[in-house]
Parts: sequence; C-alpha cells; structure tokens
Amino acid sequence: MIRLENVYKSYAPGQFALKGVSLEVERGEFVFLIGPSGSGKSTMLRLLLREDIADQGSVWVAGKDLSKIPSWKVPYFRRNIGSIFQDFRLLPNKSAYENVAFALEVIGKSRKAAEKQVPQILELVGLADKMHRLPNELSGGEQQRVAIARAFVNRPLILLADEPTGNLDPETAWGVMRLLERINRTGTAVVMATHDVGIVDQMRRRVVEIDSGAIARDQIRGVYGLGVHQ
Amino acid sequence: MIRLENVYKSYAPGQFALKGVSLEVERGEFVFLIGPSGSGKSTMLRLLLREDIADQGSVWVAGKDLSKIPSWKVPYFRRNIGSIFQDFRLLPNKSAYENVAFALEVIGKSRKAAEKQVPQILELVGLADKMHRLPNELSGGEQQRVAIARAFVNRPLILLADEPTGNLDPETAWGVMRLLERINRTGTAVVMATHDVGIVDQMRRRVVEIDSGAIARDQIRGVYGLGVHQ
Amino acid sequence: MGLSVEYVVRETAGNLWRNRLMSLAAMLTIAVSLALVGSALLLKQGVATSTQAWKGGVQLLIFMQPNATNAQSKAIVTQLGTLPSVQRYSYVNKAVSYQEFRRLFANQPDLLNSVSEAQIPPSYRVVLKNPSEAPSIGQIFNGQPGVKAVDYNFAAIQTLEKVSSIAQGVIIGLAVILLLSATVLILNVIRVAIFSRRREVTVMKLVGATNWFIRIPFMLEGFTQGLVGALIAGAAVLGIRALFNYLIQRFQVHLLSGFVLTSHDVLMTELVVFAIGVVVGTTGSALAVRRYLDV
Amino acid sequence: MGLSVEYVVRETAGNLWRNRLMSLAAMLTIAVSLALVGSALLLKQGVATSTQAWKGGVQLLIFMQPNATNAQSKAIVTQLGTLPSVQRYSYVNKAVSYQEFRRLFANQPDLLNSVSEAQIPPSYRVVLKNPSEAPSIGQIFNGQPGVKAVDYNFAAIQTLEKVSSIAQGVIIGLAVILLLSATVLILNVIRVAIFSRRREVTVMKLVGATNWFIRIPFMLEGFTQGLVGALIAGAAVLGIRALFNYLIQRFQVHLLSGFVLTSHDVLMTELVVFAIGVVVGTTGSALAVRRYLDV
Ligand SMILES: Nc1ncnc2c1ncn2[C@@H]1O[C@H](COP(=O)(O)OP(=O)(O)OP(=O)(O)O)[C@@H](O)[C@H]1O
Ligand SMILES: Nc1ncnc2c1ncn2[C@@H]1O[C@H](COP(=O)(O)OP(=O)(O)OP(=O)(O)O)[C@@H](O)[C@H]1O
Ligand SMILES: [Mg+2]
Ligand SMILES: [Mg+2]
Repeated sequence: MIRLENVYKSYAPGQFALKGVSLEVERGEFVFLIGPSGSGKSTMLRLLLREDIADQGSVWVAGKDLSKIPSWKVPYFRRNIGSIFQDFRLLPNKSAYENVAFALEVIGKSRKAAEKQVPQILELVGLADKMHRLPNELSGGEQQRVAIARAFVNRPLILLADEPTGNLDPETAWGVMRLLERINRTGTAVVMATHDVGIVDQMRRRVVEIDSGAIARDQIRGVYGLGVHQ
Repeated sequence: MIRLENVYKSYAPGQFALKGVSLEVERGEFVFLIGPSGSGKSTMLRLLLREDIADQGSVWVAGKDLSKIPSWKVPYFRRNIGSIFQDFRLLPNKSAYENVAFALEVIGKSRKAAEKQVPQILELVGLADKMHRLPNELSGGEQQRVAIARAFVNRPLILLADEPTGNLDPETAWGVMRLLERINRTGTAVVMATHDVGIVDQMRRRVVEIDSGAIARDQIRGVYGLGVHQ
Repeated sequence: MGLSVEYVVRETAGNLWRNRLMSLAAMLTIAVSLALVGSALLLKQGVATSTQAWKGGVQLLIFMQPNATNAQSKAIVTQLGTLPSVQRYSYVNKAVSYQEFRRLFANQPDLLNSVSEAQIPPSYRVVLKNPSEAPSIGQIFNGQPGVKAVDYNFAAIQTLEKVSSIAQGVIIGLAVILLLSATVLILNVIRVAIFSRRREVTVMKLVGATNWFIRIPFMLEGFTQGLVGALIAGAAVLGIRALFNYLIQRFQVHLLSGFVLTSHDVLMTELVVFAIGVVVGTTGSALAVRRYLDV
Repeated sequence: MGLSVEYVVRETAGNLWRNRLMSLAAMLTIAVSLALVGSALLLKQGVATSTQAWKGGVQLLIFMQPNATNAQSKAIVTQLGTLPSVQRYSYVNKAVSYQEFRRLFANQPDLLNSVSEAQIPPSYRVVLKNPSEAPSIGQIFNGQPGVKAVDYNFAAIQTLEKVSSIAQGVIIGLAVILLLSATVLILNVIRVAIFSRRREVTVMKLVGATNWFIRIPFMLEGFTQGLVGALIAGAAVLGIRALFNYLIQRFQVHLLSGFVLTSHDVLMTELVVFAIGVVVGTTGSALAVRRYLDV
C-alpha cells in the first residue's frame, strides 16, 4: 500500500528533514508516527500525499511511484487518499452536509450521488442529526468527524492524519480515535502522526518513531516511549 | 490580579460561551484552565486580554475594570499582560532576536533599550546561542520559547497561555512548562488553558475546570480528572 | 474533469459579487481605456478621410465648371505652366473627382444623391513653391472663365491634421497606461479572490480537484471583467460616433465637412476594442492564477 | 505613542515596495485621471479667454483706425443706427480695447511690447438680428473711411466654444470615472498590504501597539500613492501647457490666437490636481483601514 525506500528530503541545502527513511505499510494497517517536534512527521505525510517530491529514494503509494506521476494526474491520485489535519480545514460558511458534498462536487460527482452518499457517511461518523449545522455550531470533536467524513466519503484505500487530536480535549480525542479505528477495520490503512502519549499507549498499534528525519524505532503494538514524563 | 464576577458571554443569541463565571486569581498564582473542546477556555482568555468584552458581569485585570477602559487605552493595558498561543505567532521573516525586538519597537522603546533587554531575555529562555536564527530554523519548542521571551520581555504581571504545548511533543512541552514555572516563580501570575493530561497531573497546581461555559471545579493542587482514559 | 457549467457560472458570479467594488473599478478602468482607444481610432480614420485630398503638399485647388470648355481648361493649364510660383500641378478628371466626392461626403447622403457624376467639376491640384503665396495665386484664378471656385484655405486643414495626430498620440499614450493599470487591477482583483478563497482552494486540492477545475472560475472572472469593460467601451464608441456626426451636422464647419466615419471604420474599431478587452482580462487573471494560486 | 519617523518611513516604503506593481498601477491611474482633470481645466480657462470678446452674441467687430476722426466715427454710428438688421451695438474705447488686447495676446510678449495703447484701435461690437447676415453687413463697413478692419468670422468661434465645452464634459466624465477607479484601486492596494501583513498586525496588537501606530503606515502608503500620482499629473499639466503654446505659435491659427493660459491659471490647475490626488489617496487608504484592518 505504502512503500518508502531510502527517502531523503530537505527544505534548505544541507538540512535534511528526512534522511534515509525506509518504511512499508500494508493494506489495512494502523500506524502511529511519533517523534519530537521537527523530526519530519509532517514532511513524510506531505510526501505520501504528493504535496512534495522526495529529493532521493522512491515513494510508492497505492501502487504508484509518486516521482513518476505527472503533475496533472496528481489530483486523480489524491482521490485514493483521505487526509485529516489538526485544524480540521472545514469551510466555515458551509454546513456539515455541504462540506462533505463539496468534496464530491469538486471531483465531478453529480448532485444526486452526493444526496445519496453524504447522509450515509455522516450517519457513519455519528452526525446524522447535526447535518445542517455550520462548523462553529459544532464542537471540536464534531468538526473533526465532519473532516473524517469528508476524507472517507470516497472510501479511500489510505487515510493520512496529521495530529488529528491535537486540538481536542482527551475525551473528545478518544471519540475521534474510536472512529478512526472503525474506519481502519473496514480495510483502510491509517497513518497518524501524533504527540498524544495516552492515545498511543492505550491503542497499542504499530508505532514508528522518527528522530531527526530517520526512523528510530518500528514496533508492532508499541507504546509512546519511556522517560517522557519529566 | 484577576477577578471575574458572574461573567456571561455569547457569540450567537441564546448560545452562551460563558455563563456566570466567577473566578479570582492572585498575584503570582499558577492556574490551569481545563475543560472539553468548546467549553469556553479561549473565550475566557480573550476576555482577560480585552479582545472581547463580557456581555454581563465584570472583569478586573491588573486593577482595571475592562468594561470601563476606553478602546484607545486598550493597547496600554495590554502591555501589562503577556500572551502565548499554540501556534507561536512569530513573524517568519524575522530572527528570534528581531521577533522579540519588534515587540519592544512597536510600543515605542528605543533601539538601544532593545539591544540591552533582548539578549537578556533570550538568555533567560535559553536561546542566547540561537538568537539570529529564523523561526523555521528552530524547533517547535524553541519557537515557543521565543514567543515566551516576547511575551515576557516587558515583565508583565500576568501571562496568559492558550494551549502553549498543543503543537509540541511531550519532551519539548516539558521544556516549555519548566520555563513557565520559572517565570511564575518571579511573581508573574500564569493562566494556562490546556488539554494535556500528563502536564496537569504532574504539575499539581491549581486547576479550574470549565464545562459548557461554567466553572465545574476549582481545586488547589488538582489533577486533570478521572475516567478520561477510555 | 467534471467541470459543470452550473458550477463554473455559480463560482464566477460568486467571486464577482464578493469583490463587486473592485470588479466594478476594473471594468470601468478597462471601459475608459478602451473608449480612449476607440476615440483615437475613430479620430484617426475620420481625419484621414477628411484630409486625403490635401495630401502631398497641395496648397491650392482650382475647381472648373462641370461644363467648362476645352479652351477654358487650356487657358488655365497654360497659366499654371508659366507662373513661376507653381512647383507642380495635376489634373483630376470628373470620374476621380466624383469618387472623391462620394467619400468626402459619405455622411451627407442627401447631398450625395442629389449630385450626379456629370455635375461634378474636374479640378486642378496645385503645389506651390511657397505656401504663403496661396492667397495671391488663388486671386489670379478666381473668376476666370470656366473656373467655378478656388480653395486655398489649407493652413487650417494642416493644423487640424497636426492637432489630430498629436491628439491621437496623447490619447493612445493615456490608453496604454490605463490598459496596463487595468491589467494590474484585474490581476489584483483575481489575487484578492484567490486570497479570500484560499481555504476552499486548500480543501479542493486535498480532496483531489483537478488544477483546471480550481483555476477556471478565477480565469473566467478576469475574462468577464475584460468583456464587460469592452461592452461598455463598445457602447461608448457608438456614442462618440453619434457625437461626431452631431457636431458635423450642427455646425457644418468647413474643416470637419470631410470628416466621415463609415460603418466599416466603426466595426473595425469595435472589434479592436473587444479584442483588447478580452486580452487584458484574460492576461490579468492568468498572471494572478500563475503567481498566486498554488496549484 | 512612540511613532518614530524612521519606523513609519521604513514600513511605508516596505509596503510600497512589496506591492510595487499594484502601487505603480494605482499611481499611474491617478496620474492619468488627474492629467485629464488638468487638461479639462486648462482647456476651459483657455477657451474662456479666447472667446471672451465674443460673448453676448456679438457677430461683428468693426475696428477703427487708431487715428480715426470724430466725423468718421459719427458716420459709422449713424449707419449702425439706421441699418434694420442691427439689433444693438456698443463702442469700446482705446483703454478698454488695450486691456483686452493685453489679455488676448498675453502669450505673445513680443507683440504686446511692440504695441502701445495709442496704437490700439477703438472698436464697435455689433449684435445682428440674423447672424447669417454678418458677411453682407460686414461688406458695408469694410473699407469705409476710418475703418481699419471688419471681423465677422465668429461661426468658427462658436463651434470652438461648443466643441470645447463638450470636450470638457467628456474629459471630466472620464476623469471622474478614473478617479473612482483609482480610489478603489488604492483601497485595494492597502487591503492587500493589510492582508499580507496580518501576522505582523496580530503580533502588534498582542504586544500592545496603539491603533494609530498600526494604522499610520497603511494610511501613509495610500497618501504617498496619491501624491506621486499627483506629481506625475502636475508634470503632465506643464507639458500640456507647453503643447498648447507650441500649437498656437507653430500654426498661428486665428481661432486659437486668443487662447491664453496665464501662470495664474496653471497654478490653480496644479493646486486642484494636487488636492484631488491627496484626497483620493487618503480616502482610499482610510476606507481600507476602516474595513479591513481590525484595530
Ligand atoms: N515549508 C518548509 N520550509 C522550510 N523548512 C521546513 C518546512 N516545513 C518543515 N520544515 C522543516 O523540516 C523539518 C521537519 O518538519 P516537520 O514539519 O516535518 O516536523 P514534524 O515532525 O511534523 O514536527 P511537529 O511535531 O512540530 O509537527 C523541521 O526542521 C522544519 O523546520
Ligand atoms: N468567534 C466566534 N464566533 C462564534 N462562536 C464562537 C467564536 N469563538 C468561539 N465560539 C463558540 O464559543 C464556544 C466556546 O469556544 P472557545 O473557543 O472558548 O472554547 P475552548 O474551550 O477554547 O475550546 P478548545 O479546547 O477547542 O480550544 C464554542 O461553542 C465556540 O463554537
Ligand atoms: Mg507536524
Ligand atoms: Mg481554545
């Protein structure tokens, strides 16, 4: 599903955000990406979304070598991937329904298709009754659910999440995690960058730790790490 | 130092972000503000910074009734208060030194005064050697230190922090917390909104919990709360 | 790529409405600059017609009676040949004169229809060594047998020509400056539109919208502004033409009597105005999309 | 409030430079519109001078010899009194004529200095019942004892006046549209400046910068754009004046000979141009600061 081979990426000459990362993620896996601030987690997710191209090494996602797809094909590639972020990225002047429908509209789905799919997916994330609220009439957790619904409405093979619970209180964060787990169980691979010790420690999923742009640890059913609390 | 008396605040008719909050914070106290997403923590901090005015009730900060100071005096009032945020709010094209100096310049301090004070304060936050780096050449924790330096350079009586560690990994977050603790020990009152269970639980300071705009708990040497981990 | 017409129209109209003040300013600037371009073109064409007869330094026109005899013509030719002040002269026969007459008086159809080719006098065009002698030489021929009229009032014509060409230069100069401003203005309207919709753009990219899907509403916005500006300017050009005609008929000034704007001239002017408007609109938005839209 | 000159200059210059393309467009639009305003004013003033003599429907001017005798004058007066076509007439003595002469030929100092008051002829101004009779009535007086010259070529003058007033209207109309565009343009330049500096503004508010400290660099940016636009237009006005003078001297057209622009006229025009420029610049930026700067 995802394969990185000896990937290097630098934003400024000589300073590598990623140096020699190799990683493989299978269909349906759930991976936590952890590591200190600036270690390269977001950079890695950006490469997987083809927002940037690796300087060296190859990145394969959903069967495609990302350095080889021409830029006009990138949008079509992205339709196979869902992505969610710490700041939700919802459109503030559109309701929950409209936010999800917008994602379908811009990839050319008909209004009728949207009328069928959107309520379904909002039902799935547990927001059937709040479909017509604007984002600022929803709690943070509910907003993130809308974002997840939008990312998942095309049933992507892969879901990338960059600190999706960073802005949420622990209880709300757990709600989001349970939803991601459920989505994962449908066969979608989930790669999630996070700082949340509690979540990583309790979920006991595969943990990949990055430090200074290199993989420091890759553990099945891992925990956040030791010696963190002071 | 800070006194809220029966404060109400709503953004939309009928929906109160704060309803009937009363709270007192003494000189030199350290207060954690916790509560679920959307409970009103940021709203409270906005009122304390006079970015907004309470609908009802009175807010006293640094000896002033905030509903009574004319808007042209607000900037002078703010000079008594330092504030830091989750997203650092640094100017990306200015070095650490220049970011702090900028804060002095805009309140009319001379360049010479800046040349004296800025290195001192950067020394205090432990960035003396990285003074001339741009924000994106600094780690998240270091950027937050620059923001703290900027907030503290005028030796304010009060420091308001809205999820200052929200974007940081646990280790880096602890570095920031230690710095805030040190600043607090100089006599500056610190009010910090956070979701970080680990930090609240370990620091054992006063905890004020807000729920749906009302104070649900006010505990000296408190913890985040129970039943949170699932 | 699934770019439905409804979507594009809705987005473009939405953008225009959101920045209506700016859009209006852009359209008006384009309209004014294109109206200036149009005026300059009309002026150029009109003056070209009205001064055509006097090209080549002709300072004296001797009109014969339509029924002048050969002997009378011969007498004139002899005189022209012997006068030392005459540098050269040419004879214009009835047919050519009639053609010229039709062109010169194209905007006075009543007159055109009332005069047949037979009634048109042949004429001599005279180039003098010293233009200031025109009046005295004119007097010699005035009233001679077979001569109908002598016209030597060309200083004014030349002034008209010169003033008109300076005016054209100034007008075109102003128009070019304004067109550049208009391009930048449109560039900026689109830039603001892009800015104020950057959240939408981020989300679109996130969910896999194609680049053209994102770009086209912005491009079309600039195109529309250029087009609307051109439409206003097109109407203005018609207005200017009407104004010219009014002035000519109202005052019947000798200098302007030959000032003719044919439908062909007006059509060409309109086409130029439209083309420039559309080019300016599209260029401005294309630049903005290139520079500020990160897709 | 600690607003140091250095800070303000640095910020303003920085903003202008960052948006130099837009700033340039704004300045040029202002310059063009103000140059149009200036031209219209100059045209108005010039034509007003040149047609002053012919106000009130005067269709015929009879100039006497400077040394005409009383008897000669009397003969003219008698004739004017008896001719049925004459509606009314007035006598203009040497002193008044001389004043008028000085004004009419103010831009030809050589001529002015070579003629003394004594040499200036007195004249009669005649209003006819039917303007078309001017040539025939003129013929009656032409060549009479004591009469120096008769001038009845006023149809052209009236055309000039009419054309000029229409031209003024059109020019001012265009200028007003452009000035509105320029205001919006400046509004938008400042809006973009505010947008692109919203991080700085957030930080400034955070650390307690006063509202005016934040606003003034933006206001000054608009002010500067208006001023620079006005400076360019001011230079253009001088250029236009020179062009008028050149045309008058080069072609010595009868119609334009009375077209005079005094230094006073030019000064007033420049002042108007500057005032409008500054007002437009300041208004545009004030609106932007009000609407888009959240302080
Ligand atoms: N757009 C950019 N331009 C220049 N440098 C960048 C850019 N984005 C990231 N970097 C640098 O690349 C490195 C890795 O950054 P990245 O955002 O991937 O870290 P991260 O692990 O996501 O950190 P965080 O936990 O703070 O989100 C950092 O040193 C950062 O300064
Ligand atoms: N600018 C605004 N306009 C309208 N409603 C707002 C605005 N800011 C906050 N709210 C609403 O006020 C309530 C309290 O929001 P606030 O940001 O204070 O919560 P919070 O405790 O800081 O949440 P979080 O933990 O997510 O930061 C929420 O219901 C929110 O939707
Ligand atoms: Mg990151
Ligand atoms: Mg908050």
